[in-house]
Amino acid sequence: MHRSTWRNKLAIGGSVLLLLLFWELGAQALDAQVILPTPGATAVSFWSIVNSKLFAVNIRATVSRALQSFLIITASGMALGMLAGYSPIIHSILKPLLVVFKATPVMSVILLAFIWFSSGTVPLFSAFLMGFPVMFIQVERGVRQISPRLSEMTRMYGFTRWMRLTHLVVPSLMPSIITGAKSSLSMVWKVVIAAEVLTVPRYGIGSRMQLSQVNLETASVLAWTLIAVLLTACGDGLFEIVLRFPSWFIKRRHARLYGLHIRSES
Amino acid sequence: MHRSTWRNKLAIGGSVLLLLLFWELGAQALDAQVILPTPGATAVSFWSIVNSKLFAVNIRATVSRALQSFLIITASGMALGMLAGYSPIIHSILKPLLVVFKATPVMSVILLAFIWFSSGTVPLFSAFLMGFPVMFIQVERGVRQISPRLSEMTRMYGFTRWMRLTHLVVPSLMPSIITGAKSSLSMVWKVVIAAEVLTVPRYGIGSRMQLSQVNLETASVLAWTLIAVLLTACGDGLFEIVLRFPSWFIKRRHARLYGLHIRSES
Amino acid sequence: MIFKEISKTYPKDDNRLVVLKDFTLSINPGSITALLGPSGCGKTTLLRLAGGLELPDGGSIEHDSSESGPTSYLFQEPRLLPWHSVLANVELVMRPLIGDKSERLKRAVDFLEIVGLADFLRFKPDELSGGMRQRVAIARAFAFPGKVMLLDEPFQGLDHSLRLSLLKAFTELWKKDRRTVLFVTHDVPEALLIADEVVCLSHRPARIIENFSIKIPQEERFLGDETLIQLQSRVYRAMPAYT
Amino acid sequence: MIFKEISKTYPKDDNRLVVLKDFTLSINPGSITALLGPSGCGKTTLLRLAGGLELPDGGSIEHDSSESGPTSYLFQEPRLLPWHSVLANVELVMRPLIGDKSERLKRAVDFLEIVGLADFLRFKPDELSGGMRQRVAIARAFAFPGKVMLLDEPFQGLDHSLRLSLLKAFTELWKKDRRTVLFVTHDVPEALLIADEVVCLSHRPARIIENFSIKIPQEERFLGDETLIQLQSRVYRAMPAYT
Amino acid sequence: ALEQRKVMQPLSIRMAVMQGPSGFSSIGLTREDSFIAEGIRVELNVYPSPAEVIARLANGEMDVAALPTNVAANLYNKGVAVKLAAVVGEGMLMLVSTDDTITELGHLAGRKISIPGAGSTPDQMARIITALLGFDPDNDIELDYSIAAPAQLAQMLIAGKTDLAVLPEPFVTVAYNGRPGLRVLINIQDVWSMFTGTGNYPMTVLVVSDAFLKAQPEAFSVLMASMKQSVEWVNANPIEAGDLIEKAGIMKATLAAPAIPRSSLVFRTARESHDSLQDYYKMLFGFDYMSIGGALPDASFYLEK
Ligand SMILES: Nc1ncnc2c1ncn2[C@@H]1O[C@H](COP(=O)(O)OP(=O)(O)OP(=O)(O)O)[C@@H](O)[C@H]1O
Ligand SMILES: Nc1ncnc2c1ncn2[C@@H]1O[C@H](COP(=O)(O)OP(=O)(O)OP(=O)(O)O)[C@@H](O)[C@H]1O
Ligand SMILES: [Mg+2]
Ligand SMILES: [Mg+2]
Repeated sequence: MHRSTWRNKLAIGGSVLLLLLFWELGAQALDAQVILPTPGATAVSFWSIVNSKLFAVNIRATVSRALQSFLIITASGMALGMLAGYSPIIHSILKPLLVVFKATPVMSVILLAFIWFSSGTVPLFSAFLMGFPVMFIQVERGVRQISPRLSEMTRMYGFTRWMRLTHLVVPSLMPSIITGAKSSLSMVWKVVIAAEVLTVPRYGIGSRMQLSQVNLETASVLAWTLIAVLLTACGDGLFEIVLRFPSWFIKRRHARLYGLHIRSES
Repeated sequence: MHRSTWRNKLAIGGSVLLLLLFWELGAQALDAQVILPTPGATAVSFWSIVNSKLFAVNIRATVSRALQSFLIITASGMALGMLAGYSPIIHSILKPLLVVFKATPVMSVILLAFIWFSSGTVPLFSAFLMGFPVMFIQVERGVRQISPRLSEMTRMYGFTRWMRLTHLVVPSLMPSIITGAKSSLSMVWKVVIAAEVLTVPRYGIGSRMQLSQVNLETASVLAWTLIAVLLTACGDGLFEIVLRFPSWFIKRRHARLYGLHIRSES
Repeated sequence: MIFKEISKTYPKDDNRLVVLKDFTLSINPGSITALLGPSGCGKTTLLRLAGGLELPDGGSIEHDSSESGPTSYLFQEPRLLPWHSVLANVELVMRPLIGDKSERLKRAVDFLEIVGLADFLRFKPDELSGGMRQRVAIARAFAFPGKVMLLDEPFQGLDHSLRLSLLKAFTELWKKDRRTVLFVTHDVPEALLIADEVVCLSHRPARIIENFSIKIPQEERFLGDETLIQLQSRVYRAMPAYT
Repeated sequence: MIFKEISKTYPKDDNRLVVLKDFTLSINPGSITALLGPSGCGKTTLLRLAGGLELPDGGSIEHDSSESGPTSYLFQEPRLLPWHSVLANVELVMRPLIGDKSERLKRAVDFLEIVGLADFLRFKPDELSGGMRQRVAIARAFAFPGKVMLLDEPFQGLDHSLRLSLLKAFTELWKKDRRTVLFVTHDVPEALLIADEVVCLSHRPARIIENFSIKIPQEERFLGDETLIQLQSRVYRAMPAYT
Repeated sequence: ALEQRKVMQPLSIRMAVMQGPSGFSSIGLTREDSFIAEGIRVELNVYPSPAEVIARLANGEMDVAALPTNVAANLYNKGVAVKLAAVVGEGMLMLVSTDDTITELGHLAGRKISIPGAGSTPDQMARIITALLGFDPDNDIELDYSIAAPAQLAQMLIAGKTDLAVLPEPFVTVAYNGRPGLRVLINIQDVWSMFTGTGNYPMTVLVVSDAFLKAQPEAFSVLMASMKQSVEWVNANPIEAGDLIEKAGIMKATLAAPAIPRSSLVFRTARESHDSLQDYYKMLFGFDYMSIGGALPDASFYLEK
């Protein structure tokens, strides 16, 4: 599990370099700055964007949209997924809803979305439409896979509903939830930006992309793409750190709960 | 596990009716056919679409795109996910690629996609961009969760690579693969249709939607949406049937392999 | 606890597996009963039925009034929560019944000391040896204040001296409240040392072959005892041979 | 097989757990060695080291030329593939070594008959009782033509007569090829019935307390034998008490 | 009392335009801090697509909007209470090519022509014109809609990845600046005039919701007057207009300003352009009646002023 040894870091670096190399070669082969600018031109554009005064505002707008939809997806997916995993009836009730969710392109509801939400919330809405099924399916499967032996044990020992939830269900679901969260996070970024491109709210990475595009500034489009990629990478990193937090938290709690008692005992 | 009892069927039916009711009420409250036509108007439109002579061609185009990207996603996600799950180095090499995949909006690469692929393949391409990370993350997690005890056992008993794959890895991954496939299938439909809306290939559900949309025929847009929903439901059903197939197949094979021998033995 | 004409069949595709058929056994409330029987005869199934984890296909199980309430069940496998420490695993099951946390902790630590795991309170189940996991499960079942105890091969995988000392600890604990205990074992001396009643079961479908009552109080028994040696050979003779 | 000054420590956060320290033991090729020892002393760790599943922190393990090749390992838990039938579980492990399918199947069925599971060939592990699962694992380990056999509490969870008959079957099988066998058990009579050498281990970190050689050929031993009874009491006395 | 209210809270006319050249005409309204008269202000909203404009118009969130001519009729036919007030933009579509080998019309047969946006005015005009020129638009030539944004299409032309396209101004100018080899094969307006015998066709119209018309008739008159001035001002001052266009988020000044003279910005009231509108609608009705909502709009659609 030594994932961050120097060999792995080298591999990551090498792979990034390789990507850049491909880009450079591709740009040179295409030889059309309007379509695919070189990494160098993009870097220049990147730098001027980062230094522009509305940079932070745009980033904040997109990040807050992505974060909000991610939280909504995670919370609703977990809650409904657990319910559906446990109760076949709820599963049946939610099934048609899920099919509708799976298949309804934002396009079809975009007129409604425009009316019901402001253009800043349409990205949120479409991210939800896209990400919810992933989280839901994940959690529902997770619930079905909870060890029947352990759940028999908790039943036998008369665990309350709350204890079952906190000591059996949630720990068992953790891997599923994490995978679901990772997958839906991977989507949310892209969908939010795509919807911003579509609806062009006042601030947002997608809005900037759309405007750069209209103005034929391909280097700027790519620079914003790069920014999105970096944001995603940061998001992933942060996510990993947050994931490490609970175990640290549990350890602390454990120490508080049991640590002292034991010492005073013996 | 009696998921198809009459109570569940009732629940499904009730939930569908409820959805329709909400739709009807919403349409009446809005009172604007351009924005949200009533279910009745949509049904009329649905009927005329189904009876039009190019209906089958459009459906076939979208279904074949969805199916192709689904297959590509499943195959590549499984292969790369397994590799990354086993080898930290490959994980590290693929990591930057995955981040790029996660964050690059189709918007940024659509010109390139158009140059490299024909307009009919852009939907395929965007579905891949969207669905691959989901499958990949899923399978990679699945590999990490393979029981270390069982894998120790296979090592001890000198299983060949191929045996390990077929008798330990694939069966262990089955739930992950199924969840991944379900999630990515849920996405593929939507992304393919969305990309069709964007690029308007000659045939396709999304192309029809786009044309209906520009002509302000919202009833027709919703009718096509309904068709997409029904297709998705059919797809899900088919998927469930396909899932049942392997166990049936294994049973047959088992009977062939062991059944006769045993009888001739005893 | 009275098993009345219990029958249980596992449906396995075409060929049905009859595990119990008209099985009748009455167990005195407040006594220890040992179930002996060949592997796969239906002992675990009997315990599961007694614990309400499974419903009989026919017949009924009657409980004495002293036996109503929670049940301590020692499963054939340890069934520990892998994400909790040894201490938390034992403490957790007492939560619904004992409100005071410090009392629960004290009780958990006491029982873990009895099974010799005082140094391993913070370990996770995966960091223990097989026998140690079994001991955690024992501590959990013993610490849980159930009215009935159902123990499925409680001392499997433990060494001789540990087994003896746990048997001793168990009888001492039992004397305090004299709960109804039904336990499965493959070790005849073990059964003879603590059971009031030893029930020998046949091959599947399980029938009672013979029923030995032992009147000597548990604390006076020791394996060299003449009566026990005689009983032991009777039990061995009664036990169904491997076919 | 020779264990030479083996040491093994499990790092557990701050407090390190020394399981083996300068452990030395030499095992005659082609003999049966029984390991007896208290729960958690490091017996499974020893087997895992012998099987190459774990590497020692210090020291080395030397194998005789007759011992090079595949190893049959009976894990402390059954470790069956849950998606395969009993028959497939046993047949599968022989694939790398026995090319002919019908031979593999015949061998698998034979060994499953020995452990009394001829009627359960098509069952999945989850549909078996605990003892039956253990028997499938036994059949798998015995059917696998390994040069060395490492058995971790092979007969746990089985009833008395089944145990005796499996011990008999085992000695008969063993006499055919006389592989090196190292097995862990908590049952002293069992050790005495089949082992050429009985090794008593201390509490963790495991040291050898005493080493008993038994010269009587396996087929002539029975538990009433005077020598064995004497040996038995010596072993019991040598075994570390529960503290 | 009325005077007081005007001072305290100016009347805000909510107006929607789309990104791109259809928004050029209205930009003059934003000159003086968006005040077009004492106490009357225009709140100009720029949306990326007609869909959003339509949604807001149908929902009553907008009072006035600049829309493609066919969309206006379509909306009216779908029961949205709007009236066509004026034509603010005429045709400015070109069939352009980077392929020097195309020297006569016959060479177009079997070629792929890129169209920005299926069902858009460029699409309709391309179909009408190619049909007028004697092609079957479904079989003789291939119309490709993969690139919906005219800007992207200009990029593709500049990069030489596509060689035939129907483009509106200002993107023709943009593409020409990026690739001087670009030639205008067909000026679609000319072909239209040639075949129909009328002048240029109306491409962008101003629609007003009935509700607003009823509630604020005076304010609307002011708006119409200001609009007329706005178009004149934009045509006269492309550089200043370009800056305002960039500020409003419609397009970059460097792209918009040079193209303004060629963008056919006009202001003609509904009455003035009644005939050309009817000709245009008749033509569309004949080719694709769904694009105007399935029927020719009746007389009450045109605002009589
Ligand atoms: N993965 C691990 N992490 C930490 N400690 C471990 C781990 N595996 C084993 N141990 C410790 O090593 C010691 C010896 O374990 P081992 O499994 O060898 O015991 P054993 O002799 O086989 O006991 P038993 O008879 O109970 O199976 C135990 O104290 C155990 O806690
Ligand atoms: N879920 C199941 N599906 C099918 N058969 C089952 C199932 N559970 C148990 N059985 C069968 O029931 C029989 C009795 O099982 P049980 O677990 O009661 O045996 P046992 O007496 O506890 O044996 P052991 O001593 O080996 O644990 C076995 O033959 C087993 O195959
Ligand atoms: Mg059992
Ligand atoms: Mg062990």
